[in-house]
Amino acid sequence: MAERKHAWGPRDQNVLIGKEITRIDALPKIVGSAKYSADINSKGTLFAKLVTCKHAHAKIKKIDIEAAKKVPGVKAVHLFKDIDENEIKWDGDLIAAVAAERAEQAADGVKAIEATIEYEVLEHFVDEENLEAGKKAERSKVLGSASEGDVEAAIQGAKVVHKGYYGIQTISHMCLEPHGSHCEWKGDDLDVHLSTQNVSGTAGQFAEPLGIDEANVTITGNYEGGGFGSKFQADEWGLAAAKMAKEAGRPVRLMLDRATELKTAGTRPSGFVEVTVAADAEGKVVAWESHHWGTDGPGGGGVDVQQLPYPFKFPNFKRSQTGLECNTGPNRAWRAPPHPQLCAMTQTALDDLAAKLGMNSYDFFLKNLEFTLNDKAGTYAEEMAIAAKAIGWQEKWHPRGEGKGPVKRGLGMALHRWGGGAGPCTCEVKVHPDGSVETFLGSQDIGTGTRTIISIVLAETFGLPLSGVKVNLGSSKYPTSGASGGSITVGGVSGAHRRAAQDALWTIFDKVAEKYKVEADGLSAREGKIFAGKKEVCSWKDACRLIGPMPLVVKGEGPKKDGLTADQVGGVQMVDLSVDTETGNVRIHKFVCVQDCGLILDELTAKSQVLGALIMGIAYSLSEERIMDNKTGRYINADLKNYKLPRIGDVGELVAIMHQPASEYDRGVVGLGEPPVIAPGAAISNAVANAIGVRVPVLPLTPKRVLDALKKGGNA
Amino acid sequence: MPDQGHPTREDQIRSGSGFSRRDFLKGSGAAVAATTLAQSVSETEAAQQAGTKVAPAKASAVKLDINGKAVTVTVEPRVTLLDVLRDDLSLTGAKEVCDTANCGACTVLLDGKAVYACSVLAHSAVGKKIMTAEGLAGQGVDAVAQCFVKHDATQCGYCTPGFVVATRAFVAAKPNATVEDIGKGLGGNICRCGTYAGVIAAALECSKKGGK
Amino acid sequence: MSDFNVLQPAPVLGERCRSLRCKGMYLNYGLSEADRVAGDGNFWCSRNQRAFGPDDQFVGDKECRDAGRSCYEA
Amino acid sequence: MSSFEFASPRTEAEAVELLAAHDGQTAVLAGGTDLISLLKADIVTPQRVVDITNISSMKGVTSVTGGLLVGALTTLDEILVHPLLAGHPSLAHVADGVHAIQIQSAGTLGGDLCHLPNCWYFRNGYGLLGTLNGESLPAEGRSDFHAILGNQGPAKFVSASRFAPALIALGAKVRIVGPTPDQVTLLPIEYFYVTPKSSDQRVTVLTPGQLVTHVWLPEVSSTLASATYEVLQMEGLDYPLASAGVALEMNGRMVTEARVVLGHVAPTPWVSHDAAEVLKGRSIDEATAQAAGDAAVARATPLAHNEYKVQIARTAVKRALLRAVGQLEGVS
Repeated sequence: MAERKHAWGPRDQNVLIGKEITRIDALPKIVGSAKYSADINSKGTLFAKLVTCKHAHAKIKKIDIEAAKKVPGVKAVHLFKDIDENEIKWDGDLIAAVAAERAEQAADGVKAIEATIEYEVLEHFVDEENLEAGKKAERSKVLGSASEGDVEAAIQGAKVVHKGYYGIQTISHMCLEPHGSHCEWKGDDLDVHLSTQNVSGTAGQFAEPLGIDEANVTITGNYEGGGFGSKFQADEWGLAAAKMAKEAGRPVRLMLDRATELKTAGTRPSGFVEVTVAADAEGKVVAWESHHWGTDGPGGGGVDVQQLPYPFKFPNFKRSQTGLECNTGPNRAWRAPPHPQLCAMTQTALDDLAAKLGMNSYDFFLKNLEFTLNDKAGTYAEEMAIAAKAIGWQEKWHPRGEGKGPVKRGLGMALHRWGGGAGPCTCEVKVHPDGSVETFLGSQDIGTGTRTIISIVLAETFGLPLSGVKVNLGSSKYPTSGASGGSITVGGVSGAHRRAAQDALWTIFDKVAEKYKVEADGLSAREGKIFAGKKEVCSWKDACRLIGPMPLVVKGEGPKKDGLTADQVGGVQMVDLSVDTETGNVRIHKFVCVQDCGLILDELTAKSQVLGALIMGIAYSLSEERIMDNKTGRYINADLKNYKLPRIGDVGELVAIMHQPASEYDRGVVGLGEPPVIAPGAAISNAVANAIGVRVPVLPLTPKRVLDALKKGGNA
Repeated sequence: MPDQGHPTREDQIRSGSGFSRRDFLKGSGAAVAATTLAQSVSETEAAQQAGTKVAPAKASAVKLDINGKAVTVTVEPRVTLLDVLRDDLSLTGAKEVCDTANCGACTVLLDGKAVYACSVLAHSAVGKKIMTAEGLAGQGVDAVAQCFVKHDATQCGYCTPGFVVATRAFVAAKPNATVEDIGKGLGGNICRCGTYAGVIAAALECSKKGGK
Repeated sequence: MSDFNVLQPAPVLGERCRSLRCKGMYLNYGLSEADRVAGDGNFWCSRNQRAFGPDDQFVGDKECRDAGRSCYEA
Repeated sequence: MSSFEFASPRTEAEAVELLAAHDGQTAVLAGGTDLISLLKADIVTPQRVVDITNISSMKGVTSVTGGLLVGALTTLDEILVHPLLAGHPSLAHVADGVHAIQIQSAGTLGGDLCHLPNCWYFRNGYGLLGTLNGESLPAEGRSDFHAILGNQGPAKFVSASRFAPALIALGAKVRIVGPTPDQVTLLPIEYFYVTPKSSDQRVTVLTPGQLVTHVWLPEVSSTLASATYEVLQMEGLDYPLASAGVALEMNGRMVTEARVVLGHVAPTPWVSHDAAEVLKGRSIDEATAQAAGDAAVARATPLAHNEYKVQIARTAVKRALLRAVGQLEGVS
């Protein structure tokens, strides 16, 4: 027998893989029948609301949670803080929770508690962009420095030296389904519907602090309304729901309110930088020097700058960082951490250097591709050419600030990289004797199409229609699979399922070979049938009957170094936009992303990932930011009126070009969720600089920042 | 306030000065006419007066027409239609996201018009036909829903039912809509994952077909 | 499969507290050091599920290797 | 949200009677797009909410001697397409700028006129003037979206109404009934708004128990040109950074009378006599529109974080004027 090796089939023979397949769970979401954790409403469910602090830094001197218990309908109360020990460290920090028969009764309970609280208000610091103020307030700490080569000498010998200031503000994850859970005790067992990216990893996080066995906890997460890196943990409010459910002897649903979601459930750290960057006469960068600051919240850290300048390694560099400890909510991983900030703090400065050199940005970036990491220079060059054609770079590009009238047009570009290797996954594939197929795994579909791509892999492997396979995920009782973060899910689950399905198929082939007296090696499964070469041997159902009375169960695991999956992706983005210099408004006309990501399982959902990332990029580039008020210390725009997200009319024409030459297909599957969200900040900022001739230093580029920069003037 | 080219309101009212008396706009005699009209309106009303029941500040029964079915819930006047749908009736297609009439995730149809259910009191919805995302699916799969599937206009899906209901109302009101029309009409819905490109494609197709 | 351009070797620190958690632990479990695919600097305490430990001090990779903390457990 | 009684009357008189109860501790509910949020935040805490949406006399647009009577319950989508309002394009410009069918179908003209300020300090519980320990928060904190004109007193918020600038420019009046059903007032809309000097004062002249029932619009001549221009950051649902409503009486290409009213720049809609003065006797072109815009903001006194709004207000005036005479091109 020939060696049986796990592999993807030849590209031209795929029936489903690489085609535009609509997602299999679209309809339940569309008609509202898909149940999210926030929708769980089992009989007797109590609804919980939170008491949160409206001071940025305080001690609770007095609180009476019993006050809530006198309110009609209130069944359980939870205190988050040990009032003798715990300080309030940011606006929105949790104090207590109240569960009641009805939501409005819980709100009454919250008010009853609030009326009893006495605070000792302490001094706060929230001015994250202001390094000097941070030092003065003794809220700064030196986080370290690194260097290589001789920066001073390189700068001295350079043709052009550019010094600039750049920054990117803190944003919140702003998951539309807030963090939270529905907790229900059944005897000693705790059932948790959790809005999570980590179905397999959260049972223990409930069990340990609750003092129960992990085996008694079931986490269910069938649908999740957004996570973006912020939903890996049980969270203190998850424990509160479980405890209140125990106290009341009733199920409790506790989802964060919108303001608390923004303030407490995750932010992306801010980054500000002073850069000196130098190039030789050819336009090659010879030296980079930078000092960074910003905040990740109360920890006093900041953006992880180890990969700066991004994604380059220039011959000489030096960088240092100071962290600011702020009375702001803690950070959490945000889609592609920390690449978006690094890209925005690097490729803006490089583009300014290009302008100073008098070079077309395209030529400048092309010239410096040799310094990019991970051997991707060749791919970047191909992608730049494709993107330039799609956006009309050479026809439309002009030196900075040229253009008549109040509305000025500009082009900008940036590039990015990401790992995206396969994450750990175990699945159990069952082929039933009637030919039906299902799989079980403790993974989750966070909106990326996990169910769909698993279906594609199984159906393609078994030669079945998508309707012939069933995917069971979203329970911690299923085989353990990794959390969905870092773009590792698609590689993890597709590799494990291909392995399991091929193993199952080979078992079935052996039985078919024996029964029908054909060579097992020559068999293939397609169109619901088994073929020997081009000759039909039997139907899929006939073949599965040979399994016997019990299902064939095959375990799939990964990742493995068998070529099914790989890592390292890159991409290039170019944007064409207008800046209204009389209002400061930026309007996107066209935004092109050329993206490589190995073998693409579903072209439709892959493109959706890219398009969605561009929109999320437009959000943090143009409008979305946390606004901290120094006076009150509060996150003053923690609502959807003032935390401005792009609407459907704000995004312009978006173009996702999946760069998938044979060399990419042959690499195997690589994750895609994060990478395309990295470059928009720099690309958009560069396009604005190209349009108006002035660098707007800090993202997002709101009308205020654009007009302030125009007023200040100067050359970028 | 010192005069900044803007007399204080009190002064204007007291003296009757200000530009309102300038008659460059037609209708210098309008004040009289409108006063007459004002009286006639209130006289008509006086004739119509009928006793209106005041619902007390505690739970009372309200009968609602939801997706073609009559439903009675017992709730306080302060309870929103969204909370009734989600918490009392487990009709969770409408989602609570902003809770302040900004994001559209709770969009339902009220007498055929798209509204934010978070900003409608359940007591106000009496006598109106309420249609939720679940209701759209009632008579076979809705054309708008099919277009959303086709164009992959959903990712995490949390904004999706609200977007679908809003799109249903939009295409009914705006056949042959342009991308610009969509930007204006559907600007009341927020998607965080970034499905706008799919929604635009879906809305364009549905609108071309007149929402059929 | 190094994902990072690690230019600044991390100083050798003590052993992590057993209650320290981060996202990477749920992404990289079971993988060898060389196979790690993603991680981050977002930490929490498994005992109270907060960014501050039972001693009300910050939870972090450096902070939670300090055996002197009252809540530290090897 | 605290508990309250609820009533849904059929007539104006009934509504006014219902509103008079509880010493006027009552609230008027129309489209709900602002009030319900205020109730949820306990910023407004009435003992009774009166839902006026079933009062048929307050709906629709009717022609009356000397002008038009627009019911306070007329929704934005009706304003956008109503044939009787075709001569008032400045109103359709406003309705068209509200990029959300949900607000267009639920939001009413009366609701817009009575919309409370969007000031984030007010909405976060620091009172209408936004104070903490007696200090003005907008003065010392984040004033990004606050007033640049009329902000020398304690009020720093901006008037939230989107229709008021256009209506004031058109010479519209508001019809107010109450506190008893026989008390009817017709008030020019510029007098409807007041700048509170203390936190217990209001943003309009409405007293407890009063109801805005209609807006009266004077008949327009064929030589009147009107327009509104709102500067919106987002293409979708968003409140303007600044706006301008203008009405111009034209003699050929010459402006004989002008009214220029700015929105979202001061605690009340801001009538700019300075801008109007610049326009009188001139024809509208880029230069005169720019000059009027300059004049409108010449006395601006921006706060720490909102100097940019001076430029935005200037642009709103300029573009409203150009739009009124059909010369607004090349900008969205």
